[in-house]
Amino acid sequence: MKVTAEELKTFLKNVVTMIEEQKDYLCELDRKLGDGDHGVTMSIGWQAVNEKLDGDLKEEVDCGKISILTGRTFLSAVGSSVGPLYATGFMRGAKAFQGKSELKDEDLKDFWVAFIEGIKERGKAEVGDKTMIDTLQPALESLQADFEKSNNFLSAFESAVQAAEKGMESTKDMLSKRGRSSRLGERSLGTTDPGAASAFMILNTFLATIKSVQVA
Amino acid sequence: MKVTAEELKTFLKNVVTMIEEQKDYLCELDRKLGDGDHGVTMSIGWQAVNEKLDGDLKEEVDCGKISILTGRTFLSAVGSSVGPLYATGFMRGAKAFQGKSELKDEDLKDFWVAFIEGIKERGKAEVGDKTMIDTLQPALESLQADFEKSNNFLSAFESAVQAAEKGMESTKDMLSKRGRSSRLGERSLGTTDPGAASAFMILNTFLATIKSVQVA
Amino acid sequence: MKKLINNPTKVVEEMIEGYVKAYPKHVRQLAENERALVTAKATREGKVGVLIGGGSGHEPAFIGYVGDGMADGVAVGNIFASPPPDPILEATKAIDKGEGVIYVYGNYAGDVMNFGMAAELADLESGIRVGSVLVTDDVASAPKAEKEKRRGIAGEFFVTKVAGAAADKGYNLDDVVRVAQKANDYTRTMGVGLTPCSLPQTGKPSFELAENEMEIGLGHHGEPGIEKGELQPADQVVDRLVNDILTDMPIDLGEKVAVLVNGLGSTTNMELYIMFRRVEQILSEKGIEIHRSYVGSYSTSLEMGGASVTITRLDEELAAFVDHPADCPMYVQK
Amino acid sequence: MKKLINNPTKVVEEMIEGYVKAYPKHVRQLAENERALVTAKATREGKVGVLIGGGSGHEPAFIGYVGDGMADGVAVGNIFASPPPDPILEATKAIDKGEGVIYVYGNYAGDVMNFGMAAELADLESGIRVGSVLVTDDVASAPKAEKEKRRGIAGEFFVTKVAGAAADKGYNLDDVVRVAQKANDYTRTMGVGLTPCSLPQTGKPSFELAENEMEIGLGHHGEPGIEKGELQPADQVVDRLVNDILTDMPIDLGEKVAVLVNGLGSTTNMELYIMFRRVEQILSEKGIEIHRSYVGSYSTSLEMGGASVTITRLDEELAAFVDHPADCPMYVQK
Ligand SMILES: Nc1ncnc2c1ncn2[C@@H]1O[C@H](COP(=O)(O)OP(=O)(O)O)[C@@H](O)[C@H]1O
Ligand SMILES: Nc1ncnc2c1ncn2[C@@H]1O[C@H](COP(=O)(O)OP(=O)(O)O)[C@@H](O)[C@H]1O
Ligand SMILES: [Mg+2]
Ligand SMILES: [Mg+2]
Ligand SMILES: [Mg+2]
Ligand SMILES: [Mg+2]
Repeated sequence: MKVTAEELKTFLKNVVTMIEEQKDYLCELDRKLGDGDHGVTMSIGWQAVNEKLDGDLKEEVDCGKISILTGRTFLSAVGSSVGPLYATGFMRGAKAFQGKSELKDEDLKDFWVAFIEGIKERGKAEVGDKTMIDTLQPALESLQADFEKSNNFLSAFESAVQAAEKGMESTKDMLSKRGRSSRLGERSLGTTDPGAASAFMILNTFLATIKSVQVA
Repeated sequence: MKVTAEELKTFLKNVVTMIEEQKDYLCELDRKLGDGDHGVTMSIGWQAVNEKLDGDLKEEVDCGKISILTGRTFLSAVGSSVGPLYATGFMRGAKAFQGKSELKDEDLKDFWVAFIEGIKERGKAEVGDKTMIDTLQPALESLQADFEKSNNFLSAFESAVQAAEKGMESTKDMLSKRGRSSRLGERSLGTTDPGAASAFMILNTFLATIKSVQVA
Repeated sequence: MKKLINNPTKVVEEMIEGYVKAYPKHVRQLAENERALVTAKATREGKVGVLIGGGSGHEPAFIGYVGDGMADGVAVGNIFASPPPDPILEATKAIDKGEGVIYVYGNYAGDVMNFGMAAELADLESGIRVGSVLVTDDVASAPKAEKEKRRGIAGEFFVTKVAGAAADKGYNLDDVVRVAQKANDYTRTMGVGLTPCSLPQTGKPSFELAENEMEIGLGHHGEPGIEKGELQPADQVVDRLVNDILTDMPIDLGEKVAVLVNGLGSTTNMELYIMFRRVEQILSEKGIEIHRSYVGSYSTSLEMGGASVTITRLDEELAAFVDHPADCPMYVQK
Repeated sequence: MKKLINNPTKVVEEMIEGYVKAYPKHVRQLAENERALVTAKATREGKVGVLIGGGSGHEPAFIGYVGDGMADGVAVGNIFASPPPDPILEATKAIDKGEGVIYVYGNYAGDVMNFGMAAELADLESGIRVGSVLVTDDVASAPKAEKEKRRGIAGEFFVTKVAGAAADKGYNLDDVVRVAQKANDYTRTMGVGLTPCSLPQTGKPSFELAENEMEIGLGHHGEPGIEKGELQPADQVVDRLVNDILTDMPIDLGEKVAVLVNGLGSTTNMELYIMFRRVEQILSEKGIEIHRSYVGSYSTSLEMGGASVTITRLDEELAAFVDHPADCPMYVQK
């Protein structure tokens, strides 16, 4: 498959829209587990990205630059926990896109692998800590394994998103160990981790975007 | 009629009980017109008087001293607007009781005249200002006129209390001009002035006390 | 409403106890009357004494303003109720150094009577000369034609500051009274209420406002204001408050002022700074110079939500007093 | 919940604007980054820079603590969200005088990552030496065995004060870090929540508690605590909080401490003094000497209702730092 710079920007725009829709839900999850701002933070960050998409990035065709600026913009706008995490994701992923205005299967796979590895390195959380890593690590493993066999990004990413969803859902039954809710104990049970949810939503939005692009 | 020092103290005790019962109602009125504390203030003041009645005043038979100490105790406990007002009432009234352990019609009349004149002097409010003066001034006038004719305190005080009640009720239709609610304008209409209410209650409690004493 | 208290009838006593224990180097309670507090260091010989006071529930006012450069003593009333004459009188005696004492307090029926009685007694019993300045900064509490009927609210901070600074600089009683009176005459406040407070003894909200309502001119004790309306953005609220102030007390281009944006209790510093931002915009547009700003909860109404804007015109004399340092438990200025 | 604001997404910008206009002699905004504020006077040559920061909504923390004897700069995040590396980095560059900069901030995942990235960049890009002290005073936020995981809450005031005083006294970076770290190690806080706050953007209460409930150990951003229970009288609440502190950090008879009774937003000074009264009773019963007390809203959670008690053990070195004067817009000490 091929993803153009324009389509990459469509993906980012779709995340912007999706986050506005999910903002309240993400805050709701964070109110139960943390300080209640995850939806707000994501919204502030993605709105800033949106401005860049309509501004500095309007004519940009280098996918690497698009990804780097997305990360930097997001980070500058929000800080917070997810600022460094998602920003590191986009900035590390950017290396796979550097100088490219069209992305092939391999590039896309490399992007997401670097994206997730970057977040892991930045946050140092582990599976089971009840963070976005519970979404991202299974996705990473599935993506790598599938792609190795199939060399087909779309199908590999499709199963990665399924693995991500399962990972996200597994956070419901976990005790918090990282971040603001680590002392919650039993009371953290039953609620999905907000970062695990937003991470799934981002992956899922990417999938939906490339699928619709594929069809069109 | 005769009122003994013991009966004077019964009156004061009855006020203590009555105020506890009316506390919430008096606060309610004051919330609508002022700062909402009139019942609380009256309660604090009369509880302090109650302690004196059970303490320093236990054996006291000089009605003048009882009245003075009631006024001073009330004032020391509450300050506020009603502290100086009621305290001045009791302290001025005390002159009519000085050295007496039994009070005759004339003494009782003189007491209430001095009580009310004292409050008027202290507060400098006028009829129509929507204060306790709207209760007290009609009571004063009725008491003086009736007593002049009948020389009978009980009957004269009975009509005075009726006049007081009418006066109290008239405050409902008045605009506030004094104290905390003077800028309320139209919004002060419809609510009885809390001080007008408590003043009526005190007069009425005195009437009830001397009546029950009379019967016994 | 939930409160971290013990016995609702003992809140003032326990507050004072905690306060005195927290700042033993600053304040002490008089043996003669537990509701009278004075500075821990004795008032300087030759200095006019400055006495403040009023009902409790306005903290930092009034107990928080005893200290160098501010008041020498304070009489503490029950919640929202003037103190009786006794503590006022005892504090007066304790701080008088033969130069007389100035009383600075808000113009409420109760305070007028109680401080008035105390002043009389101070003169009669101890021959202490007392001057009084009644604070009347609340524009909303009476029309301009009846200015002397107005209540005192947050602006009392500036009147106290001026009296305290003048006394500290060695002014005599007449002059301290003169400058404090001038400070009062040059001070206007307009407030807005959003959410009620409740007295510990009743637990009942002092007033009711719908979730989208505000009340302009609401009193410092929850006394109803002059106008209920829909809650507006901060800038519009400030425009209204400042406009009312400037209509009542015109200020010329080039004049200097002090500004206090005061929180009533539960309104956050964030909101107060957002409000101050607008006050500054308006004044600088009009060419009025803000000489010094105060933003914070300087005079509260328990946990009431809302805020007020106070503007004091400053001539050279008043400006110097506003800049005078102070060292009180709840307010320090270098 | 009703708030006096304009645009909910602009509250932090407008707050900063108001703040800088209110105290132009104290603070200035950096041209390089509007979320970076530094002292208006340049940091003294040869002095270690002190940088603080974190999410907004805790005012006076953190912006209020920039000034003489405290911090030289502050990086301001969104509400309850760590600032990104940029403002931290810009403030670092602005306050570094070649002696290095100490970062004092609360131990939250976000702050750790953002301040960590900024420290790396400061070193890489400008060769500035950065030392960091992460505040971990909240006893409720992790068991003693995992002390290093604890959050920073009100106790950050003392750690900042010690760092600021040490830097002001000319200590070098290693020593400033050493004493600030000691201050953190000697500091414990326990809090109680009564009523929620709400983010301007959502307007939703951060948590729910019944009219008769309180929550022990509730976090500074409304993070759920360790125990919900029926609201108790202030003395019992304080007994619990102080007991948890002293169990975690035993203090010997004769030791000196500093105490902070901190209001979370809408809790009144009256309540805080009632609480302080009890803290003082407990400590004096145990023969622990309160060297200095702080009572007030030093670190808030917007308009949250509740309070915390912080105790810092003081050796001679720390006691001198606590006594060191300070002059910040929202905190002055003589
Ligand atoms: N160290 C970490 N590694 C990975 N994810 C983390 C880490 N710390 C926090 N998170 C994620 O961040 C989310 C919270 O984000 P957000 O609410 O925006 O930030 P904050 O916690 O600063 O308020 C959590 O739900 C969790 O998934
Ligand atoms: N100058 C005055 N003369 C007579 N009565 C007054 C005067 N001022 C106030 N009052 C009375 O005091 C009442 C209020 O008392 P209270 O609520 O106890 O005191 P405060 O107004 O100080 O809160 C009013 O309802 C009014 O009747
Ligand atoms: Mg969060
Ligand atoms: Mg009243
Ligand atoms: Mg009152
Ligand atoms: Mg946050």
